[in-house]
Amino acid sequence: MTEIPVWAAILVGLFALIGSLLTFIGCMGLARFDSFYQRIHAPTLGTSFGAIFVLAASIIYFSVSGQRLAVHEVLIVIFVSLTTPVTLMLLARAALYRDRAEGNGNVPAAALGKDTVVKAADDL
Amino acid sequence: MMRQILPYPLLSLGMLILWLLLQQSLGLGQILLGSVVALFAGRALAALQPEQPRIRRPFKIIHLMGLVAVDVLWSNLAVARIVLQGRHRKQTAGFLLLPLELRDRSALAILACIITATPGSAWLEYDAVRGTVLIHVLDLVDDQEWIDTIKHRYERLLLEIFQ
Amino acid sequence: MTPSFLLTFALLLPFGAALVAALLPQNARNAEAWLAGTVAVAGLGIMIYLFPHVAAGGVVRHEIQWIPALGLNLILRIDGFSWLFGMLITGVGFLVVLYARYYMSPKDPVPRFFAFFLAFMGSMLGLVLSGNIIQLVIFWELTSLTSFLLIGYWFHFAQARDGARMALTVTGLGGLGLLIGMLIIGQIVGSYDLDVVLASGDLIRAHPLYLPALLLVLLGALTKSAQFPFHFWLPHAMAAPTPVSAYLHSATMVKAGVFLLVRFWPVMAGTDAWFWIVTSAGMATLIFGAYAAIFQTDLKGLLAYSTISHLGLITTLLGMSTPLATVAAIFHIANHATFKASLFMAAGIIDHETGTRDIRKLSGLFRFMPFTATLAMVASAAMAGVPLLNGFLSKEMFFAEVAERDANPFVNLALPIGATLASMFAVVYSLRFVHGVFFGPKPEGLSKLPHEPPALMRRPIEILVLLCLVVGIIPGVTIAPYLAAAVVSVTGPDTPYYSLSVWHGWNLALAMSGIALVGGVLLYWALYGYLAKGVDGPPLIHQLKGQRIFERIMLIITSKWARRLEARFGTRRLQPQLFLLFVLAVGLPASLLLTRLGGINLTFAGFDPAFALLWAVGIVCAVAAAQQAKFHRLVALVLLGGTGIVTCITFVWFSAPDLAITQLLVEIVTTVLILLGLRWLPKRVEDMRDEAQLLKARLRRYRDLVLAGLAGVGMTVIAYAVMTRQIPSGISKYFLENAYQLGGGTNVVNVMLVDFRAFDTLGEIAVLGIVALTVFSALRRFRPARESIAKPEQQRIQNEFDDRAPERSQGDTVNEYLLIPSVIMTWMFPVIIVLAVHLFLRGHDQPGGGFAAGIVMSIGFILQYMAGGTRWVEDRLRILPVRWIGSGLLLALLVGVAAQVVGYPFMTTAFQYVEIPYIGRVPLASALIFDLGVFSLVVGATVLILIALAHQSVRSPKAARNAVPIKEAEVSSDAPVEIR
Amino acid sequence: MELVLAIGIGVLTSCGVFLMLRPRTFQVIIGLSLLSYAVNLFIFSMGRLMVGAAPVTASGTIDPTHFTDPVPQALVLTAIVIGFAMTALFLVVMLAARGVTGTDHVDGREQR
Amino acid sequence: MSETILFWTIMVSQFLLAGSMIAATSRMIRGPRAQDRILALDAFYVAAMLMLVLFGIRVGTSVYFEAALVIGVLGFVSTVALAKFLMRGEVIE
Amino acid sequence: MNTLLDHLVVLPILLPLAAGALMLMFDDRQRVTKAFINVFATALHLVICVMLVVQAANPTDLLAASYPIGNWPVPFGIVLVADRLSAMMVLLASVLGISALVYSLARWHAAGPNFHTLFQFLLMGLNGAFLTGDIFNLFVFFEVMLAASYGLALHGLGLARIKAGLHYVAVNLGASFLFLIGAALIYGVTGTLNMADLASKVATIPELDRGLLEAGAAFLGLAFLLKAGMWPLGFWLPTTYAAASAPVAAVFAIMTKVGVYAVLRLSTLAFGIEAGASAGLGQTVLQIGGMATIAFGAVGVLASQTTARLAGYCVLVSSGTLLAAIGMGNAFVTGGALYYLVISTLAISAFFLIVELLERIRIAGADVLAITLEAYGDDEEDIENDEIGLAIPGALTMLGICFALCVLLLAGLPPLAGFLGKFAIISALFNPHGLTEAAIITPASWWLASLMIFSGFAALVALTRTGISTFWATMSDTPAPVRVIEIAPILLLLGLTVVMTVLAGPVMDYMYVMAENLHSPAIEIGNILATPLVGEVLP
Ligand code: NA
Ligand code: NA
Repeated sequence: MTEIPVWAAILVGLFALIGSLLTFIGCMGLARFDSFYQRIHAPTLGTSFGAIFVLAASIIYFSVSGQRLAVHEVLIVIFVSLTTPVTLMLLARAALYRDRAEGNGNVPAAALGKDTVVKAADDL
Repeated sequence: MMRQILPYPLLSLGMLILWLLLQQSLGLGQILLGSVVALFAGRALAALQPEQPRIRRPFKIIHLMGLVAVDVLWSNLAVARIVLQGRHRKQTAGFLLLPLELRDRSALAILACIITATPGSAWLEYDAVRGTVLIHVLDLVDDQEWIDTIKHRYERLLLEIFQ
Repeated sequence: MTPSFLLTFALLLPFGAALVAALLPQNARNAEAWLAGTVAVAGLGIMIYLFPHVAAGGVVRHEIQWIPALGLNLILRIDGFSWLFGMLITGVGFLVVLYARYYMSPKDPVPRFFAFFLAFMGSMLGLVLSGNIIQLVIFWELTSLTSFLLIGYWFHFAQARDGARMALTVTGLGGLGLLIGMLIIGQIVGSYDLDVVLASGDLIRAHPLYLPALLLVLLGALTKSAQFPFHFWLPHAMAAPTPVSAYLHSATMVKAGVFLLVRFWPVMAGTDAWFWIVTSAGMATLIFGAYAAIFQTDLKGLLAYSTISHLGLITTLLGMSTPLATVAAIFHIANHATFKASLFMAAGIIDHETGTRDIRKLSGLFRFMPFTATLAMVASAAMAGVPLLNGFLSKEMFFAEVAERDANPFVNLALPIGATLASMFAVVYSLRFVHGVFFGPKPEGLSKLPHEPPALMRRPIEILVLLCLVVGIIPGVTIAPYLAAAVVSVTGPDTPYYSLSVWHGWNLALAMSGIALVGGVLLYWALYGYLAKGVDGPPLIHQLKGQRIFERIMLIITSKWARRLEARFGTRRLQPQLFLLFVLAVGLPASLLLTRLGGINLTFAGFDPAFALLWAVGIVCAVAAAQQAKFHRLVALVLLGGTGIVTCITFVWFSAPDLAITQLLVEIVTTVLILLGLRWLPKRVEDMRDEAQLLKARLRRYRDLVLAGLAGVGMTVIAYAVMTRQIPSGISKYFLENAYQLGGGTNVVNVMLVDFRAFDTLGEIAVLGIVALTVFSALRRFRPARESIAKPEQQRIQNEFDDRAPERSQGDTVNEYLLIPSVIMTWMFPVIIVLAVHLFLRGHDQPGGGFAAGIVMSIGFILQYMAGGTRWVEDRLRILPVRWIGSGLLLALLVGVAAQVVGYPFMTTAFQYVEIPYIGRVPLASALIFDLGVFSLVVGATVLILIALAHQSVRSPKAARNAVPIKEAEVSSDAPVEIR
Repeated sequence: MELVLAIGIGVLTSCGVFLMLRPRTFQVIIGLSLLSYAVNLFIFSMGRLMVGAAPVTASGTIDPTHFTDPVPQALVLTAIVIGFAMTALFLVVMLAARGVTGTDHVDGREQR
Repeated sequence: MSETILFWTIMVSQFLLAGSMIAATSRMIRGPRAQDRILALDAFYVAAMLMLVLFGIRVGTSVYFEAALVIGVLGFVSTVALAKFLMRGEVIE
Repeated sequence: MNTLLDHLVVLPILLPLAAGALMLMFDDRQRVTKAFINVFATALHLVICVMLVVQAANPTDLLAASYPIGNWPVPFGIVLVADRLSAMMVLLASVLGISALVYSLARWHAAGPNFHTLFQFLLMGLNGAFLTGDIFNLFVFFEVMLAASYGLALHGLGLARIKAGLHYVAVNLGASFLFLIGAALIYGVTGTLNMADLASKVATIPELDRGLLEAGAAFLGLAFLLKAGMWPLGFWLPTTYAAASAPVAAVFAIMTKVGVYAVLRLSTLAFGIEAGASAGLGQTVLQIGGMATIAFGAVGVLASQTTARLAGYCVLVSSGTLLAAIGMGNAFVTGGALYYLVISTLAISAFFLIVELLERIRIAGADVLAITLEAYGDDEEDIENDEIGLAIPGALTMLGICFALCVLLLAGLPPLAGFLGKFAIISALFNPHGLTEAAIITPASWWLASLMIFSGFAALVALTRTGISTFWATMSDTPAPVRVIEIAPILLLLGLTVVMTVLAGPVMDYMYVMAENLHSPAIEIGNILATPLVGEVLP
């Protein structure tokens, strides 16, 4: 490990801690929330500022230790914020379909009528 | 001719930037190589014939990004608080049906990303016929506030950018 | 014309002629007979020519190099005894050929007959002329095989098939025993050379392995000579055409057994074991055969049992171990051959002329065929031991030998009585043969009117009967010198005096002869009534059907037991097989390690709680996946992903970035892959088993758990032990030190993959390509389970929903579902391409490389398939995965071959730093081209595998509709993209 | 660290072996995957564990003791690829068997 | 000094991320529905990615960056496939 | 290295790879082109292998011609070694290859896509496994061979093949894991992957690590023994081989020999007399396992209801005999075993080809498609009707003769080479120091000799049963639809056994020198480790 100035170390450590903590809280939410639609919000902590802080820590560390700007971490931020929504959207819509199909009353009905009842894919 | 070589100039530029970031270098060689790769990547995308987004005001994008960044940061803190409150908290989560004027698929995609990437709100289902979207909100105290935020802060900007 | 050349010629001639005979046309009866007859006569001539060389104990020997390293050279060796056999084989052979010319019907395929016959003759000659005991076994088995073919000649009769098989089984088994016996003798003596063996009698008899060797040799001899209790195959061999019987069961095949006994008499006889086994087997056979012969209703059956009995006589004589008994045995071998051959031929003529061999149907034939009858009567008399015929002489010698006083009182009494009794029986069956067939009233119900056969067909019998007479009357002039030569070669120069004269004065032997003759006549008279009733088979031992017992035993052992053993010690189920594999995989290493593992020092240096926590997660995921895999496939798959990520982090933790990247990418592709497959796995069926079965299943599960636990403990111990031991000074330093200098890259792992050990990589990509092709082939005619043919439930419901709603059309749901995500997924396509190029180009110096890039690229394609569906993508992109595979392999290969072209070994790489304007120093390594090949192959193979699976969804409705396999053409017309 | 990894390898092996002995083809394929993780980690561990010593050298002469052993890594890479190929193959054979036999039992028929 | 700061903060951070993974795993196992498990896997991926980034800082090298990047760019593919399987019963139509 | 001869060692791997890859560039509908390429490549391959054997037999040369792939020094790079044994195995593979290929052209090559490519890759895998001198590279080539064999075993599909294929794949995947574990463990203890280097290190390994090294060898051994079909690891074999299409099964005849080869190679090289405390490792396992395999194989031969399965069990008998013989650890026995190996492989291969024709006789007149339909359930076989070659007259006689020869060879009856092989082994068992030296016959030798005789007898009984019911009990008037290109390969294989019978002397000498070299490997180890490189590494 290359020696870096203390200010930088503090900054890196702090950012890393905040980022990890946010991610941790997000995952806590994932574990603690009662319904799927609530849980779906939890991981976004990690994918948004959880990731941003950790990656910022990385940028600072490598920029300071390598004496040149290391910003490729930005890519991760960009792509994570671009791709995570895709997963969540697809997943949420699938959950919606399944809940409707099974007649779980807690979800708004589809625009037109109700889907027929089907067995869940959990049984696969 | 130009369209054939460079079907998506903005995208290709983005790919060049991506390349340079990946190489962590601004050397001329890398720029040349990156341009070749970016051109190729653009052609590859062109083969898939996606809908062409028409971006009228690209610089508004930066505005939008700043807006989103701030919102996301606050949302992070809000959701973190909710998580930490645990079960003592009153259940406030709920669904929200949102009518949209936006029709451009790319614009809708960006809006979906913004809403979903923001902790506390999630894009669930888009009804293309009616132009409505179902959103789930973790802390749904006031429906209208959410509708306003989304419509005024994001949709308006996106409409400006794309249409 | 040296004797050794003639010997070789005599042996090769029949085999060569057999080949020629096989190639002659179907109806060439005369040509075949001429050929075979000429061969036999030539052989006979050679034998006669050679007599002076063997007359006074001389031996002619010719050695041909074959396998000197094994002590197995071809040695042709003839002495007086084998000369005698040579004469019998060729002489009787000639007569049988002559006979067969008339016997065989024009409808019979004669080429096969004469080819087998000649081959048999050659084998028999080879047997008696063998000067190497292994060679002897070779010809021994050849006689079994060729006789099998001869006995089964009329294979459309079930009897012929069964008889042939039984003969082969019994004699073949004996032959295998003989082989081991000979090997033991060879081991004792230190050579397989017969002359060496014959000179080592004392060594052999004194050796601890004498008894096993003896037993095995006797097994061979007794089975071949149809001695009790192996006698049963012989009567059933009578299903053969009569010439075959006449040849095999008089002069040759069955005589091979006694030939062997005589051949090894000098080295193995004389011990108690020999005496008891051989004599008792012989005596039992003698009496039993004679007794059984009386009650046969089939002429050939009678002769067969008579043959068994006479062989028993010879065996008994040999068992007695005295030189004089051996003389008698040799003499009887020759005598029996003459009269028995003639009798078989006579029986054949009777069969030929009347259409039956059944004594009960035959009678009074004398008036139709007086010549033949007379000949048969003389031969029968010889068989019965009537004076002035050759049979009498050797039988007298036999009686004289058994009458010798022995120390053992039982032997003293049993031998003479047994011999006389058997002789009496012989008189009875001979009488029955003569009286029953030739005398009495005219036969009734015959299919044709009997008459004398063609003169030439009778000629062989005439010659043989003449021999019986002249030998019987003037033995001293006719047989004596030849017998003497034979005897000397067996019993040695010190053979005691023996007399061949007809009259030896009044002695015990003569008395026994007298008793036998008179008693025989009386007994026949007494039995006449019973015999007239025509009951087939001997009374008292009627139930003892050797054949049936044999078939039964064979069925039980070779079929019932075999199947039971196969089921007991084998399995066709997968689980036990894997269980055994893992048992051994745990047990064998454990047996080597348990006591010798050495110290295990527990160390907690560098312990990291985060890492431990990480592995807690990994372990929980793995266990949960294992637990869920049965009923919750999707859950298991998700949990598997968790374990995969932990593995990936572990790689990073311990300095393996390349592994982490590859693991991660493969993980993604595998998930998609299994999901693609999951669509074709219908829901699990309910468990229909009852309590007991469930309990059994549970016990099996516990058993498997224990084994799995042990396997885990074993792996833990071994891995831990190695990880905490000193690093051996191995090859790794070289790679680290030279990767840059010699391989032109700083990423040592990548340099290893594309350079130091590129050969492994070449094989590895070949595997991937092969598997892709296999998957494609297997899926081209894929037949989904019935329940999965229809679209998945979700799609049906969603389509139904779309159909019901007035303003929607089918597919709207999925389109809406993917509307937004597919935009982003499509836009990721160029990003992924850039990432792939990035990983590819940096591979040599930094983590990445062709493989990782290839997988990234294929994930890019798959993502598009997921976003837009098969048709959407294939309307836009033209992917030819098989070509990608082919070009990848060819590219990788070309890099290797290029080195060869410039004189270096395959896969020698070259690299150079090139100064490119504006860009700088760039390393150009041929290994990069190799890596490009890897990239191309990986893209092709991965895409082919995944797309071939994905295509099943497009195909299946059609498959369900037509229920025909999808042919190539359909696949390509189906899909604009050509998946090959 | 070694102990943690060794136990991890052991547990993965146990799960893999247990699943491979199960009657359902899907269990077997998950077992194959778990076992393949275990084996890959095992091969990897044969080079001993070093943190922060990736075998990516500088371009000059180097001290080999500062880098972890690259050989097992090369072997694992090959093993991963082959493992992936074999998973794909087994999957397809499993599907084909499911199709023609009508059951997902490894023996092609339900055991009684 | 800075080394100590970094050592402890990174260590704690990694510990937190491992804790995140545990939380995600618990959801993966508890479910109750397939969508919950897939969601948890997605969160698991993100925590793993951040873990790799922190590891890069910890050992002071960016050779592990690409591994994190691969998760960032491609990690969503397997969860997308899972989600689509849930919705449509097959991954590629 | 400027002539083709210098690269002879690597050509048996390159040629099939090149041919296989080249064929991928053609459409699957261009089957004739592919067949042409395949035949040409396989024939060329045969020539190369003959040259390799000649080169290896040349006593003035080094014992082993080693070839440093990539011009990297041994033991760091991968080295190929062509000594007498590997050259012989490669030749054997190519003989089997050409005959199976010609046979397949009559109909089987059209039963599914990519037959020709997979066929070449199988050859590549086999040759690589025989030629490589590196443990991990051996694994890779095992996998190449197996991957191709999976594809070929499934070739033609149908219920029986798919069911058997599932087991075959699953069991062999298990074995592959063991192979990896073993190879890795050996590397972890010795730090090398090169077999010769390993052999030179075994004796000096620290005592503390010896258990681990031997455990590694045990893992490897299990993987090999499973391929060889040793009881109780070989239950998959008869089923798989019986289900496979005839030409495929005919080539598979040598796959078990790869396992035997690997066992022989590693046990003599690394655990021979020079292995110090580890000398003779695993011999007891080989002896007991081999004998159990013979016994089980013989029982299976008797119990088999179909001829194809019977043939599969013959493979087990052959494997068991070889393993037990190798387990004796005696050069004389090994020499005999090597002769037996060649003969039994040729015979079994020919037999697999005959089996299908026998089936055709049984239901002569009925179309072969109907047969396969019946045997493999409701599956349609899309074998196209483009049969090549002429149906021959007298086919039944020809088949009968071929079958009889096979019976002799498989039962080990005189006068053919099957007998000589067994005789050579048993004679060596009885006379471990040579025929003229007195010795005590060990119980193991007794057992093995008896089992060999017993198995021969079992084969005789079972095969006569089959032969009689096929050729004698069924009388069909319609001539069997057998083609020249189906009979010719059988005649080639059997003809070779006849040649080996007649020339048994020199052939046996070749084997004994081979066995001698195997059992005293010091020179060969030295030669491999001193493999010369070409100049300096390319600039
Ligand atoms: Na959100
Ligand atoms: Na509608």
